[in-house]
Amino acid sequence: MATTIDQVFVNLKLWAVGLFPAAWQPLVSALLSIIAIIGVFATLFAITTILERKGLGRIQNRYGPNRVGPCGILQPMADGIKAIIKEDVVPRSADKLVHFLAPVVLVAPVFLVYSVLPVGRNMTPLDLDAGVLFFFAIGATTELAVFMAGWASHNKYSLLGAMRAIAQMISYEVPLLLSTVPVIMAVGSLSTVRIVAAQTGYVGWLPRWFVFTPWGLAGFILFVIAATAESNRSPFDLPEGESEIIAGYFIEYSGFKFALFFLGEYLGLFAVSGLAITLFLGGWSAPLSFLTWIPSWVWFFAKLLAMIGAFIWVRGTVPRLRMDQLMNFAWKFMLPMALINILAVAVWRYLPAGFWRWPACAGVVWLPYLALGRGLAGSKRVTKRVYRYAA
Amino acid sequence: MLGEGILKGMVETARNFFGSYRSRERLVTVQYPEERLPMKENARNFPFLVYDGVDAEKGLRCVACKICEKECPPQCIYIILERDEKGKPQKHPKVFDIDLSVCMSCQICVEVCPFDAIKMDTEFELSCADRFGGLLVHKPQLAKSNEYYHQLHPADAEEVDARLAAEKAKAEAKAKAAVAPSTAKPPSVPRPTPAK
Amino acid sequence: MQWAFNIVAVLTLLSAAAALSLRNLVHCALCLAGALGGLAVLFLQLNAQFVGLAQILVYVGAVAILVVFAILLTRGADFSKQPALSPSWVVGAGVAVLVLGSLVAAIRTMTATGVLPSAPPLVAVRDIGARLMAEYVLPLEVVGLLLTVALIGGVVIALQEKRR
Amino acid sequence: MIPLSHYLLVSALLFCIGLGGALTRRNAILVLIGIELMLNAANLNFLAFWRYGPRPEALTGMMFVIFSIGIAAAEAAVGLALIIAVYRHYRTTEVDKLDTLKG
Repeated sequence: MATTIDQVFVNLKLWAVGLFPAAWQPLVSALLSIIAIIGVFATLFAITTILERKGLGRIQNRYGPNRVGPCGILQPMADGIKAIIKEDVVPRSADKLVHFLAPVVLVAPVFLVYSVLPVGRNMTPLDLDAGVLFFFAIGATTELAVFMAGWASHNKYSLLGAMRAIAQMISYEVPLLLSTVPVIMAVGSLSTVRIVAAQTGYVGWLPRWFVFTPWGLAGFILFVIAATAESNRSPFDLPEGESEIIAGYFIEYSGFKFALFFLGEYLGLFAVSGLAITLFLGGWSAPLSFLTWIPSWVWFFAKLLAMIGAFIWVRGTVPRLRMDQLMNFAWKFMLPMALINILAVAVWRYLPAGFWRWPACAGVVWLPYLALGRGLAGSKRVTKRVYRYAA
Repeated sequence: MLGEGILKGMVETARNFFGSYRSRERLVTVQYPEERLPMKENARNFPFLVYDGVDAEKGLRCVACKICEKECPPQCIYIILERDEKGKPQKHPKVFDIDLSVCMSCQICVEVCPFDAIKMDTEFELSCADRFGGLLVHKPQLAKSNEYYHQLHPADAEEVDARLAAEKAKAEAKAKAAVAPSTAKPPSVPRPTPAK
Repeated sequence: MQWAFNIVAVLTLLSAAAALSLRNLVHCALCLAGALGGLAVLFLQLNAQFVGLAQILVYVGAVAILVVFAILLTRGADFSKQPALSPSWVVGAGVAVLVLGSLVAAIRTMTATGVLPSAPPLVAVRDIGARLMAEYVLPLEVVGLLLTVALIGGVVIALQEKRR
Repeated sequence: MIPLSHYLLVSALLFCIGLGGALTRRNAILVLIGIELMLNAANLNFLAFWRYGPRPEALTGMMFVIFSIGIAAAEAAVGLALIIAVYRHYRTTEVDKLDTLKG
C-alpha cells in the first residue's frame, strides 16, 4: 500500500504514456513532465506569496492579508487577476524587443532547472549524468536576463540595479558552486539521483544525510547563504533596494511582465532550495527510519516548505546589507570557507571511519570560521560619530 | 562569534511570530472599516460651514465677506455674494464652493473668519467615482448644523458659543444704551477668552 | 534529428552573424550569448554532455556578462554615428570569403565525407574526471595556473591608476 | 544521422563569420567577439571529429575542448581588461585610432 501511494504519480504517468503509439511516447512523456512541473511549482508560488505575507506580518505583529476569502487565503488569486488585467506600460525610449524578451529569458530557464530535481523516488524528469552541472549552467542564464531587463528599460535606476544584481550573482556563484563540491566529492557523481541515493540509508533510526556531518553542515550553511544572495532575497536584496534604487532592474515593468519577474524570483528560490535538499538534506528520504511509510514526494515538498519558511524567517529578521559589506562577505568569508570545506571533506574521506574523524573534521572547519569571523569583526573600525553641522 | 547576533534576532522574531497568535494585545493593526480608533479632539480634514437653528439656508453664519477666499493659499474657495432684485448686497453667500481636491487642510480659513462661520470637519472617507465633479462640494453639502460641530469638537464649540453669546449680549446692551443714554454704564461683559 | 540540427545550426549562424553586424554593441553581446548557447546545443547533440553544459556555464554565464560589462564601462552602448566598419573592410571581408571558399572546398573534397559514427559513445562525467586527473593532469595544472595569472593580470590591468 | 560534413560546414561558416567580423569592425570589443566565435568554431570541429573519429572512448577531442574553454575564459578576461585600460587612456575603443607607439 505504501509503495502504491509512493509511486502513484509514476504509475499514472506510465499509464497515460501507454495510451499513445510508441513513436509518440517520448514526446508525451516529456510533455507530461513539463505540465506537472509548471502546475506544481506555479501553485507553490501562489502558496508561498500568501505564506510570506502572512508570516512577515506575524513577525512584525500584524495580521497580514486577511480580506480575500477566509483568512485571506484567496489573496494570491486576487493578486494574479490584478497583475493580468493591469496595463502593460513600456517606456518610450526602451529597447522594445529586449524589454519584452527579458522576463521570458528569466522564467523559461528556471522551469528547465526543475527537470533534474528528484522530487520523489523514481520521480526525476531528467536523470542526467551531469545533473548538478546542468542546474548551474541553466541557472547562469538568469544573469543575462537581469541585464537585459535593466539595460532595455533605459532607466538609470534599472541599469544600476542590474549592475548590482549581476555583480552580486557572479560573486556569490563562486561560493555556491564551491560549497557543492564536498558533496560531489563524497558521492563521486554529479547526478542528482545518485546523490540522493547515497543519503538514503539509516544508522539506527537516524538518517545518513550529509547535513549531519561537520563538512555537510558547514556546506549547507554556506550553500543556503549563497543561495539567498543568488535569488536576491533579503538580506541580500540590494538589487531592488527600495530606499536607494526604487525597484532595481524591474522598475520599468508593469502588469503581467512584473508578475513574471516575481514568479522567476520565487521559482529560482524554490529551485535552489530543492537543490539544497537534494545535496544536503537527503532529497526525498524520510528523516527517521520508522517514517518511511510516508510517500517520498510528501517528504520532498515538506522539506521544501520548511526551507521556504526558513527563508521567510530570515527575511523578517535580518536587515539589508550595504554593497561593500556584501562584496567583502562574499570574497573574504564565503570563498575561503568554501575552500576550507573542500579540505574538510578530504580529511573526512581519508581518515578511517570512527569517532576521531568527527572532531578532526569539525576542527578543520571550526577554527578557520572563528579566525575569519574575528577578522571580519576586527576590520570594522567603529569611531565616535562627529556631527559637522549640528552643534 | 560571527552569526551570534543573527541567531538572537531570529529568536526574537520567532517570539513575535508565535506571540502574535497567542496574545491579541501584540497585534497593533486596527481592522479599519469595522474597528475604528476614536478621533482625536483636534483632528481636522476639510472645512465646512456652520449654521444655527434648523434651517441651513437661513441660519448660515457666513456673511460672504470673502476673507477666507482671499486668504486661502491654494485658492480652493469660491464665493458669490447674494444680491436682491435691486442689486443690493445681502449678507449671505449665493454660491459657496470648496474644491476638496485642491484644499490642503491648512485651517487658515478658520483662523481668519471673524464670524466663526467656517470650521474644520473630520470626515475623511470622501472617495467618489467622479474624478472631477465629485470633490467639488457646494453650499448645501458644506452646511452643517452647530450640533454637528459640537459633536466633532465639543470644547472648541462651547467656547465659540460662549463668545458669540457674549458678543450678542454686548451688542444688545449697547443698543439698549443707545436707546436710553441717561442710564448708567452698560453692565460690564466678561471679555471672551481668546481662541487658542 | 536532422531537422533539429538544421534549426539549431541556422539559428546559431544567424545570431553569430548578427553579433558581428549589428550597430548597437549591447545587441551584439546578447546575440553572441545566443550564438554560444546554440553552439552548446550542438555540443549536446554530439553526445558531449559535460562540454555542452560547461560551455553554457562559462560562455553564457560568464564571458557574455564580461563582454556586456566591458561595453558599458567603455560607453560602447551609446554608439556614435560614425561608420561601424573599418576603412580596410573590403580586404577583411575578402580574406574571410577566401578562407570560407578554401574551407568549403576542402570539406567537399574530403575523402571521409559522410562517415557515420559507430555506436554513440557513452561518456560518464566520472571518466572525464579520471582522465583529467591521470593523463591530463599536467595540462590541467597549467590551465589552472593560466586562469590564476589571468585573474590577477586582469585585475592589475583594469585597476584604476591612482596617480595622474 | 547527421553526416560529419554538416558539422564541418557549420564550423567553417562560423569561423568565417568570426574572421570577417574581427577584420572588418572598428570596435575592439567586437574584434574580441569575433575571435571568441572563431575559437568556438574550432571547438565544434574538435568535438565533431571526436564523435565521428575512430576511437571516441579516448576522449581526446573532448579534452582539447575542455582546455580550450578554460583558455578562452582567461583570454576573454585579459582581453577585456586590456580594452578597458586602453579606453581609459585614449578615450576610444576603435582599433583604427590606436596607432601611436608612444603612450
